[in-house]
Amino acid sequence: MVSSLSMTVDLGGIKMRNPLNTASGTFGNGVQFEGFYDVGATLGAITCKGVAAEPWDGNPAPRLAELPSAIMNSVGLQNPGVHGFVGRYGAYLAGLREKGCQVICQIAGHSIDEYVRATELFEELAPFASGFEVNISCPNIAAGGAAMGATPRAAAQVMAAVRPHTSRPVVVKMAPHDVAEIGRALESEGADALSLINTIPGMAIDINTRKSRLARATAGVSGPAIHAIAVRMVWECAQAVSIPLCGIGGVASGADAAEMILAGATAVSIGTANLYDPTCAPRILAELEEWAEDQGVTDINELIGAFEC
Amino acid sequence: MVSSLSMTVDLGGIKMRNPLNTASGTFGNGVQFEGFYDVGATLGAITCKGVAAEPWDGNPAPRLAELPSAIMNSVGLQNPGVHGFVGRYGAYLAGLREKGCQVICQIAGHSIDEYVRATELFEELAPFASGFEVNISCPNIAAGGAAMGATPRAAAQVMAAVRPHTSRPVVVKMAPHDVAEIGRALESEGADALSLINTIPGMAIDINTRKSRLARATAGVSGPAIHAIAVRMVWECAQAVSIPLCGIGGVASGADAAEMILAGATAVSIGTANLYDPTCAPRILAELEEWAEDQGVTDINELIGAFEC
Amino acid sequence: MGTASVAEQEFSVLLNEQAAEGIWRAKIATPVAASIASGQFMNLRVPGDGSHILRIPLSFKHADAKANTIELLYAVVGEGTKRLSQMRVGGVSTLVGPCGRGWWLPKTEGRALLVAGGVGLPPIFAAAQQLADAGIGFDVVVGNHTAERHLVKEIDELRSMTAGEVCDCERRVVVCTDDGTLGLNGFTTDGMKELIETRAYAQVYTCGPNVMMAGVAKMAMEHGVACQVSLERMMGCGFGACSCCNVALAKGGYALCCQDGPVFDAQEVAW
Amino acid sequence: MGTASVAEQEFSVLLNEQAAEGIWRAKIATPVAASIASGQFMNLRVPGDGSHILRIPLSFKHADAKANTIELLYAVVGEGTKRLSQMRVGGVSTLVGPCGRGWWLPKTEGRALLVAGGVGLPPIFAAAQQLADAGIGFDVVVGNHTAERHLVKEIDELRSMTAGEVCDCERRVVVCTDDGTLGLNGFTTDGMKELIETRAYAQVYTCGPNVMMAGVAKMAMEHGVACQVSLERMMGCGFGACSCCNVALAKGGYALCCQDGPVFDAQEVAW
Repeated sequence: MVSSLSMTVDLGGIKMRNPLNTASGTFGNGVQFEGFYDVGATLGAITCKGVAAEPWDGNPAPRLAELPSAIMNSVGLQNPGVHGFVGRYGAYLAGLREKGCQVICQIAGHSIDEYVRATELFEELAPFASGFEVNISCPNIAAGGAAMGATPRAAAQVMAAVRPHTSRPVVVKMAPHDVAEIGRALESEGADALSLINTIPGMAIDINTRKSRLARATAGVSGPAIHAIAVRMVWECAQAVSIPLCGIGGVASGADAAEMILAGATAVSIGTANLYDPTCAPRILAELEEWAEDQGVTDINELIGAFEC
Repeated sequence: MVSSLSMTVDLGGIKMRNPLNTASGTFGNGVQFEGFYDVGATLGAITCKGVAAEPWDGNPAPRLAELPSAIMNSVGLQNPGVHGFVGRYGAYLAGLREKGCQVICQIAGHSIDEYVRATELFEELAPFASGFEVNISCPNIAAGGAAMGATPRAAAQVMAAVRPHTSRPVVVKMAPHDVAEIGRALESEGADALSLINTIPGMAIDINTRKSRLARATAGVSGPAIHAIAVRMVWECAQAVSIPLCGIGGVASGADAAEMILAGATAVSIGTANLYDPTCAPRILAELEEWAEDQGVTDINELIGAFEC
Repeated sequence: MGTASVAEQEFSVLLNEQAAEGIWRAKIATPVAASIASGQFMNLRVPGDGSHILRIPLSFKHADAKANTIELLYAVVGEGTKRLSQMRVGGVSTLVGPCGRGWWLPKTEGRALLVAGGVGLPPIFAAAQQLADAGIGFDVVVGNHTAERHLVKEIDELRSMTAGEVCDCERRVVVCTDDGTLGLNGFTTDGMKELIETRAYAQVYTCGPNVMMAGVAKMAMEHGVACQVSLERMMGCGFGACSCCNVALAKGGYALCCQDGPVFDAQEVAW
Repeated sequence: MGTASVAEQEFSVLLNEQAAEGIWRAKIATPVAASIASGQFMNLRVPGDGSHILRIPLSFKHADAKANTIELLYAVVGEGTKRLSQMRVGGVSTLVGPCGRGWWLPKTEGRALLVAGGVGLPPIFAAAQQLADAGIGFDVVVGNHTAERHLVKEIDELRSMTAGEVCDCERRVVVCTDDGTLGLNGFTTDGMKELIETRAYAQVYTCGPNVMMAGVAKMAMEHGVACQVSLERMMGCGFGACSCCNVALAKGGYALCCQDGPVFDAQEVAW
């Protein structure tokens, strides 16, 4: 019966064969999952790891701690820079496009100038990119990152600066706070879509050493533990903006993805679950299709924002 | 060796024999735990369920859902009003004071006038109250609640209005956002201490009915899942204010409590763990004392904010 | 405060086996057996999965105060009861109890009518024992979707239960199934109807799905018979600490299922 | 991408028993046995506790490609390895593998020196097998805090391991303990010192606590001997997706333990 169901969605101009996307930083750049399933034939889109104009080393070790039903990371956008990224992964990612899987390249920066520079380089070097995700919410870098998305004004400035430099769809990755207000500001500056939420800053202290269990004082919490919080923020944001949303946060099952869609998400990214359950995406997609059919719709779009309050 | 260790702390004028407190709404009014341990002889303080000037029915059922390493509730401050509260629990709570356990009465309201009215009634009818906790962060009531604590200005208005009506210590229960900014505003209006965090708003959707799994669209997430987030907010708030803090959020062990203290909490409240592990408080206290001794201090106060960044 | 005596007790599994389709029968050893009353419940911690933090509230079929054992019947419906069904004989954990307010004996002279739907049987079985011990006659209606769900052992025990009972007239135990695969083809209210219209009762006791209890309570009131209902709610604590298990009252406002119930006078409840 | 071949495979437990103080010996049946190379690792999902979402990365002692079995040795240190130690024979779950880059054979002619500390023994054992199969002679230093931690069975196997080896000179297996309760009273570096000063080696292989490997690498370099180290990191995925298991490099920047390692040339690592 799947044949009678349309799963295609439009994430601000990025036409996806189904709503499944991947959260940046939890999926490598796709190739790491080819041994688990055919990425290009399965997903609606992948969002690559954040890349800056120049290479970044990322943060010192340790970068990871386990928490109840969650993990906490402080990778800090380790990346080879746009040139290095395109050189290593460009051919593979172009192949994903040919298979019908959209490729969203994530743009990182420490300053507005760096965001703009990275955008310019991607425009020049990444013809395979279906669109871009501007990460203004990484909690793990000193300058830029979350600071750039902390207020509606700061977020709008980044979006306004990046917008003129690409005609491809621009998604903005939002921090887990004030999503209605910041979402409206980003929409008004021309964002084509919003993705939320990024990890929630947390702290884990080694009570014997009195120091952080990670190299940095704070790090980003992700996983099933934050799913309900993420669904609520997607719902709040959906009430505030008219551009499509990509729901992210602790999605580990078709039911989790369905909650995001009902709350107002057009697309849904699988994040932390990719790490501990790397074959989950095909299963989640099948569960999502089964749910949509049980709901008696012929088009998944009928279920976006269909939560009954 | 416990004899050589001083565990007494001062939460803004509330002198506690040890840092352990209870999170409002997770401990009834103490008497429900007398079958588990001697409350008055064990805890530093208890914080009673939120009470308004007049009785509140609270929210319809269902009020509870289980989440990964967490629960979500939308009780909505069901309470018998100050008169009913004092009549039912006054004698018991006065007995706790005699045993050396401080009693913090929580003040709820839908408006500034209601907060003031409840404060006046408590002043008049509750001589057993060691101090008050003003709840400006309940996510589960339509008017008042979180709305009253959503911005520094709104929070400050409530504090400014309540302050003249009592000379007893006033603690303010904060919502899980902008804790530095709002904390500073509350301190400037005369708050004696701050308690954080209240539950984090979340959503759980029944994907078959498309409706919330609870009677309200959103509800408050609590439990181990939010502990690391709470520790981070306590640390952020501690950097911003000079008044003492009571750390709340997913504390289920002595190590969890120790993290709160290292992050800057003077007192620590046990919340959701009281519900599923009702005998946990004496164990947590013993673990906390053991940790303090392992750290080689003679006074628990030496460890408050001792996190090394 | 009736709840002030709720304590945490150890329990160990003596028996844990399937009793019917989706229904398990267990026997545990625990000190709470000495103090728990008919219609009260326990809140069990099932070890294993730290991601599920809540305990599992369970009513019981029979408590043996001398042997310190309690017989349980439970439906494997969610993750928690599934884990409980996997506990091995000898497995130990803790429970909180005795919780709540149980059944009370009829306030007037006369016979009792017990109506159990699905896994509402355990507390009804406890009520039957309580009545038998008090020498009060009773009839029983037991309903299920289909024959495979019926607890044949318990139904036989209900038929033969005699302890102390003064048999004023022959006991009737009516079994019904929604699909007619066993006994009367119909709902428990159908079985109840012919009994309440042909025999005089001083009290109705019922436990089962909410919609069924609403129908039973309505019929009891129409016949002017007092009715006690044992309600089920998801619970955060089981002893009145969190106010999560609210029950809407006819007079307005809410009671707490774990503290004011689980047994209520049907007239108090807003159906 | 070497990691592109990492797959998820089923495994079933054939053996799972204590081997020494805090150390367990297990044997699992899994298809990955046919493709995993010496020094690579697997990331095991241990079922039971949903609150612990990460898998458990484990190196291995021996893989039998024909029988599709893998022998493991692991220390019960945290909650995950404790749950693993409780898996019963016949228990099934999944693993991700083969992960990372394993040992390579010496690039120059000559003998190898293997230095294992504590639970660093499994990958060292796999290296010994690899060398023996290649006909390369080797000596071994095995160190532990105390005698109770020593894996007597494996040490005997290291002494007798001969498969294909051309015995150019008698193999020496030096056992040491920090407390002197068995063999040489000292650290593995003490045992290594007398060997490396009396015999010529083309390659040192080491696995153990980070501080020990740093000492072994330093001593190897001082003697101009190439050194491979098998590093351990907490891992989010095990196949290069999350970049959480970073290893600081001597040239600056980071490599990923799960993808670029776990085996590194000691000179590449910033000690």
